[in-house]
Amino acid sequence: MDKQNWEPKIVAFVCNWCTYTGADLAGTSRLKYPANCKLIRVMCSGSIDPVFILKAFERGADGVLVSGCHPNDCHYNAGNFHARRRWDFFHKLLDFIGIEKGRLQFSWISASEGKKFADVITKVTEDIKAMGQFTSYKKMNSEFTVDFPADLAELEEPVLQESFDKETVK
Amino acid sequence: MRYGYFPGCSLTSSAKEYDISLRKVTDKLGITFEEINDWSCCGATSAHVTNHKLSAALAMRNIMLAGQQGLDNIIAPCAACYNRLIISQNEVKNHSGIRKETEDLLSVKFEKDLKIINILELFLKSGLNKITEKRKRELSGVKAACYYGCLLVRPAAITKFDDAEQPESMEKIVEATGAYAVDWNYKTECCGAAHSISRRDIVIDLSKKIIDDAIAHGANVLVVACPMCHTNLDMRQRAMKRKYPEHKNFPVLYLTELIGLSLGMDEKDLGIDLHYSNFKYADTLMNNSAKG
Amino acid sequence: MKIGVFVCHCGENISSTVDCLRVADLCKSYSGVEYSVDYKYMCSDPGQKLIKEAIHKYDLDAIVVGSCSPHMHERTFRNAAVSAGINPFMVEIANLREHCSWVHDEIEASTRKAIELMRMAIEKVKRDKPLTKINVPVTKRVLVIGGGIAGIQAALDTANAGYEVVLVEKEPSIGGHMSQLSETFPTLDCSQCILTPRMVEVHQHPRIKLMTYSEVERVEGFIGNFKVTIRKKARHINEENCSGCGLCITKCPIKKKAYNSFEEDLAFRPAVYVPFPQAIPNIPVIDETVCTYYKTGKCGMCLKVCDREAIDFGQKDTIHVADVGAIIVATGYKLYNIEKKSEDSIYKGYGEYGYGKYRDILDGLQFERIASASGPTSGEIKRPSDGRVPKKLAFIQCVGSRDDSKGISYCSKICCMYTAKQAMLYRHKVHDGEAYIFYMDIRAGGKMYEEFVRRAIEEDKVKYIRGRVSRIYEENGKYIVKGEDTIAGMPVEIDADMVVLATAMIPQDDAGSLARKIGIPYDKYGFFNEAHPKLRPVESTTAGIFLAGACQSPKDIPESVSMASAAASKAIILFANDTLEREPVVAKVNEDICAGCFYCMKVCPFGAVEVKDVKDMNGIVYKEVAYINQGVCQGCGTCTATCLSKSIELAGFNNEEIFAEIAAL
Amino acid sequence: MNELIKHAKELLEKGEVAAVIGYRQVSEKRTKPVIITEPEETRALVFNEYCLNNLAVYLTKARIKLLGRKNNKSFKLAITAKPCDVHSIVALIQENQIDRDKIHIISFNCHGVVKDFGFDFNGDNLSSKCITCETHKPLYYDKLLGEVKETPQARDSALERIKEIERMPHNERFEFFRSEFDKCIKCYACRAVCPLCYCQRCITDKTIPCWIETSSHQRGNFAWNVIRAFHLSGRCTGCGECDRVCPADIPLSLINRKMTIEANNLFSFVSGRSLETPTLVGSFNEKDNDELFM
Amino acid sequence: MDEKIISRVDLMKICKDVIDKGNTLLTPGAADYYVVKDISDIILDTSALPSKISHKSYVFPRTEPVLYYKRSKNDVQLIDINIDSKKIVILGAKPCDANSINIMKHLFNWDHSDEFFNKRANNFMVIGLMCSHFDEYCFCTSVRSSPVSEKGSDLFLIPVDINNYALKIITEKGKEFISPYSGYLKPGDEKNSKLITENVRQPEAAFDSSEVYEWLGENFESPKWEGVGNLCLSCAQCAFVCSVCHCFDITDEDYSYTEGRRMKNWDGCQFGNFTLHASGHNPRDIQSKRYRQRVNHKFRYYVDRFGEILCTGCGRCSRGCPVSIDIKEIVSNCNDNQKEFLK
Repeated sequence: MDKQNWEPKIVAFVCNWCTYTGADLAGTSRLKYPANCKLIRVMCSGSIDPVFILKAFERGADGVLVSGCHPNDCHYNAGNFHARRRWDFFHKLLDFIGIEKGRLQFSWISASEGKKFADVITKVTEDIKAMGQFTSYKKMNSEFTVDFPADLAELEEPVLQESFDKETVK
Repeated sequence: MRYGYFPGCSLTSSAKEYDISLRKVTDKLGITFEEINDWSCCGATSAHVTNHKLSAALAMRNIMLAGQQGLDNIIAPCAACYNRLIISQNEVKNHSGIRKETEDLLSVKFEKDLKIINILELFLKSGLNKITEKRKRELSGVKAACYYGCLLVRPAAITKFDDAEQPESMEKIVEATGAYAVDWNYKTECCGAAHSISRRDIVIDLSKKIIDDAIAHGANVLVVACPMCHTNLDMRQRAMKRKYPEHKNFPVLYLTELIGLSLGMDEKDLGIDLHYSNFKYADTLMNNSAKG
Repeated sequence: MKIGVFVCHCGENISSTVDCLRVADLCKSYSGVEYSVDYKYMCSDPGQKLIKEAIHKYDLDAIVVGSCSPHMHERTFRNAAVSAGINPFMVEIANLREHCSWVHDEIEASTRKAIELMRMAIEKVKRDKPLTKINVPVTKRVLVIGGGIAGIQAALDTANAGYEVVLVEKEPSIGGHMSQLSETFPTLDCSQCILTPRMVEVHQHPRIKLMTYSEVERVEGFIGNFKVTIRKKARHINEENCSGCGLCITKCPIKKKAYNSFEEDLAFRPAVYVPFPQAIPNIPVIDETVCTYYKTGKCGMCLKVCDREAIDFGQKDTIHVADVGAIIVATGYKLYNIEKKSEDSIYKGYGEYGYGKYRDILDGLQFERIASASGPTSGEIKRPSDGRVPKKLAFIQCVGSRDDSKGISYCSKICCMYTAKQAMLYRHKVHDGEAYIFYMDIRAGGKMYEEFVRRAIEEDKVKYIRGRVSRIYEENGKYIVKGEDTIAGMPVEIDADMVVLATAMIPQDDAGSLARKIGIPYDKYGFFNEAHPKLRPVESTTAGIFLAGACQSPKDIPESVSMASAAASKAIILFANDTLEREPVVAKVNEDICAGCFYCMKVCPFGAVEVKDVKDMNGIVYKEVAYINQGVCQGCGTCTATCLSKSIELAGFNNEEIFAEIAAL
Repeated sequence: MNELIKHAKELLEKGEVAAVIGYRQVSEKRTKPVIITEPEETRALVFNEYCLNNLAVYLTKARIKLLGRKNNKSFKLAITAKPCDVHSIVALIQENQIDRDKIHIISFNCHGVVKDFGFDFNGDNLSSKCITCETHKPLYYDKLLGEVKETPQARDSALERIKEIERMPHNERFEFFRSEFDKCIKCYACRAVCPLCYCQRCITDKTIPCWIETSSHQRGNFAWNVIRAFHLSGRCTGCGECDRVCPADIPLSLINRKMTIEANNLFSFVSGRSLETPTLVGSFNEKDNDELFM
Repeated sequence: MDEKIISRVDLMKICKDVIDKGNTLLTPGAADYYVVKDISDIILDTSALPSKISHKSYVFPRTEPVLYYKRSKNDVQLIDINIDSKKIVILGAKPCDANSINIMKHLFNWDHSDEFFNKRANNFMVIGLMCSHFDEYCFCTSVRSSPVSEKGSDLFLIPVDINNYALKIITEKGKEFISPYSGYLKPGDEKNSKLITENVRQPEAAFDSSEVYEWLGENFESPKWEGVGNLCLSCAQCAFVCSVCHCFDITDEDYSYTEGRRMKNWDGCQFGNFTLHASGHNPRDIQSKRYRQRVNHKFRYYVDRFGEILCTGCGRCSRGCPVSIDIKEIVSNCNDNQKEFLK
């Protein structure tokens, strides 16, 4: 897909109790934010494994957001503290091996921070848009991939064929 | 660990004996320090009530110099200097605005975090058992009232040293010299401080109360660690006597002088003869000890 | 697997920006989707009927509903699925309203996102496994730790609801601090008069097993199934034989070797004693540390005078085990002893107030004893030092409390009231006496509280001085209280005959070690933490353990009592069913591959991870693995992410499901 | 090394240990691990600058643990360990893999080892972990042998390399590591020699769902090396064995070293240095760095 | 056999031509066989040790897709793989390495002919180079080979002086390859090169492979395996650097939620889960059994089946082993009960 039509693909791993509920509040408050980010709900930010992030990149995500309850507000008391340590490390590691900080972002969003949720999603989306496609990772992904004949794709996704192109960078 | 030494103005003039005895005593105890090159006034009592910026800059200049000299600690024997240095350092550390202002003023960047220590901390951390080991003179008859004054351990939130209301560190040092520290009530009361010249009447009353309480609790000497306190308590005794004829001369010693005496040093060497009230300290105290 | 997809319009809430028809149509093309439909109101009765019918008609195994947030209607759709015969955990919700239609304007973009959200849910539901709720049996017995007013109330409420109670008190008698008080604010009724009947009720209650002079040693298990080990300390008195006649006490020759802790050390007690005359149970204790028999092997006066052969010098501590389903912790408080100073403790002490040095400087509880009719002075206000009636009395509030520089930042809450009460009692008893109160603020929130304080000021002429006291010292038999009157802006000095310090309420010394034993968190002071400061104030974060009274934070009597009743009702709610139903979202260890590093144990906030031995065919333990107690696990999944070998899975959110969601992005 | 042989022999003769895990010389500048169960065999034991292997890895192997169980009784295992290998042992004790009471640590005053077999022992050929080593005397041991000798001075080129990489822009860094990881043939020698890779089944072998692709294409190699580095973050004791054995010469210890530095910066923690300090993973501090989070 | 003389300069010209025609030219380096981009990089050193990793991956890649799939609602679409037919010329192959494709070929053409392998093998053009150096781990002479063995080479080079090589044309394929370049060739003298090869220092045979074969047959349960089993750490470095180890694993990888590929990856018999059954049973559950399998496979089973030893004696596995297990030491000591350390 050409650069101008490119829309970033962002995934957010969020905890059930704070950020997911905060996102619900953003909805009930009818706050608007870009539609690029999809949420994956887990019970606690402590249960998000760094491999999830790599998997998301492997599946073509341009950016990832991890979000949970504020420190001391964890539904399970301490899950987010353990998460924080884990991400401190992982983020340093990714930075060292050349993945920019903006690709993987973190936030604490409480159930009452609907506005903050909308702001964070907007910011993350803009950051990723500014950084552009995650070409370096997608290059790795596209090693050993092929294009399937178009006829089958058409048969499969009748409605999506135009706007839902696969993004493979060769 | 390299100690830096900030004598401050008093120790070069009115409280020369404090400086003399400190150097003698630390030398004997094997504590070494370097005087900060080109040190200047800390701002003392006047700067921070007239110009805040100036007070921070004056204190920080000395801290900065010490840092540049490669020192890790600064000993400030004068309680007021100690107080100014540690408060300014704390202000600069916690207020980026003041920090920037002061840095601009001195055209430097504050990087090194030096620890400011007072005289009590110095002996408590690095000299207590040395004093006991090297003790030469019997001081068991000395009943000392340890007087801290207002500044030595305050404000507690910044100094983070001892209990501001009921300090006990000086007592520990005094006991290490073999003297007895009495339990008394006026150890943190004010002596009148900077009113020394302008409101002599206040000073005399306040200081008199302190001495009286010490006497009432059986003390035969007052031990201080602040040039200003010493001035008020020692120099003003003559005026006290004019106002309260029953007043009797009462000995007031710097902590370092007491330590020096316990280490067997001569009164003259310690500069005790520079005190206003003529008092044969060593004789009196030794006599007492012999009796007691 | 046959999946049914249901896309809700939510009136126009979703359909205004999401092309629901297109979403439903497209979902039909995904493998596994048997049936896909959109409908105006999926959560309505006809909507639910549509789902149920589709499940029957197409023989669906799982459903995906595209609708509002799962926090809204997940339960609704799960129930619908259950009534149509599908496991409730085979239902996934795609949040098309809060996370999509309401927050995006553009129809194309939100439709596209809606399709992706649906796809993620479909991929997840394919990996979902049917889960069944976990049933945990419940032992309908409660353990109450602490026999103060909170513990007494909790025990009585639970017992009166028909459940058995084990009440453990470490002192020889129940009653706690309330039994020491003289009168209570704001009514000034006698504390013991209202407390004693309740103590007797506890003693006589058929369902309450009272264990005084006992301490909890260990707690194992989990909600509904705790196993508690209790150490019953040796009284050296045979409880069955003892009639409580008190002859041993009166004959004991050791009169002045031990301070009477009930009288706050203002009096002595014999080596054999009951703490106070109304003690429950009225059975004495022999104090080994002072009794001559234990020192020399002689005396034995009590043995001689007791005609019921109740004295048993050889008695040893006994260990008792109780199975309980819930625990109510009501260990109360103690007063901050400001005399002691310790460098590393958060309690730094107030040496400048001379407490412990001068006998006439008292803390609040000591004054209660002096004012109490049953106290050492029989209720007359006298100086402990010389027995003179003090003509000038200074009270100092906030000693220890609300003082950051000395460690405690919180307000002890009751001091304003009890100081006013004590000053009032003093004025009632010593008519020509003057009472001064140094205060910071007067916090008299409560029914009739402010009126009470006004009464002290206006009717009883108690003089309130706003300011802190810097030092108290003795001068000619008087106590000079140096302070500041911040309203007048002047230093003040009061030459009082007696000083009463309202020292802070702090947790019991062993609060921390008890918390660790029973597995509940506590704050930096040692007060036990509630599960939620607003919505779950009487529950601890550990399921099945409840809190009552001042062990959670400083409290007065009515608050302690209401909290105790609330804790009791929590236990009663728990006991309303024979088994406990728990969400099956719990973690499970794959024992074959667990390497036994026990990082999971370290991160588990609930202590749900246990060590399990794996044995070979010969019964020899060849490795240790983690085992997660399903009754304790709350399903956060922190262990799953911490586990390096990925040997733990969280049911309902297992890694396969999450990976499928990521893949469907 | 007579003392070592004498001590090991004594242990075996007295039946205090069931086996001694040690080194034997195979050629002038090469040693290899040996597991000795008979007292006479102890004569092969050596300790010198060529004892590169971190023998702590053997303590995690089930079959070695089994040596310690004879006739239903359990015996200690003796291990000769360099001071740095003791760090690994400490980490393993903390992670519940071995019991301090079940091992007898024979350690040495160490002045460094060579970077690989066949090199002369001098500053140029010093193993990079020895350049910054601060524990020439072991922190924990049951028997201490060997004389104290000076460690040759050498430049810390690994740190310079890290600094150099940190100066690169992100895309260059990514390309650098991608091409380094691309060399990986997934022989898992790094995993095999690592004492802390004791999992019975590695995350990469977990296939449902597939965590890390086992194919050694760019993506699979990248994921494997990143996740391995992450799993060792805060746990790696810096023995450098993975780096030494990698047949593709991937600079693995560079990443491990970097993460060790970060662990120290962020949490003032170095793995394997104390039995009392709680492990980094599995503990937290409410005051941990919070800057990362919006 | 035909022998010519070719100067180094002319040989380089041929190399340049190979590269210019878009074919791959491989030559051994210290770590690996690498693709030559610039002919000035070519060294052709007879005294170099075998590279750390063999050239195996060019004929049998460490990972390769065997098919692509796409799932639709009720169907799966497949796409087959086309192996590209680029010629691969391997210049200066060690005599031990040169023979590896010939040895592996048996396995890949036994019951099923593996077109991936065969296509690549057919595209291979091996130009061997005499070897003049060995170390403690080399043992080609013990496995029916030698530093001057021409087995497996299509062309074979023997340096006769500083600037010239004797070029032996071994196979038809070699002849075909060299014929366009006949202008560069001068007639050679077989006697001359023979003198050189006869004087090359060769490692002494460390064991007799037929004795080893016998011993392995009789000592399946020998306690000696336990010793080495205790030492071996279960990595697969030995198998992965080996030029003839050929085990592989098949795994499916999705790269989108509908599309994916079936990959063929190297696998190693020393991995614990190599033989792990779905049932949970593992026939080679302990390391000693796995190591026994490795030695038996190389020196007995393969001989039984194909008459060849599955080993070229290059010594890579021993040189790289993290715990310095030396297969030569083990095999040569197996028959000797006096040797106490089979470790």
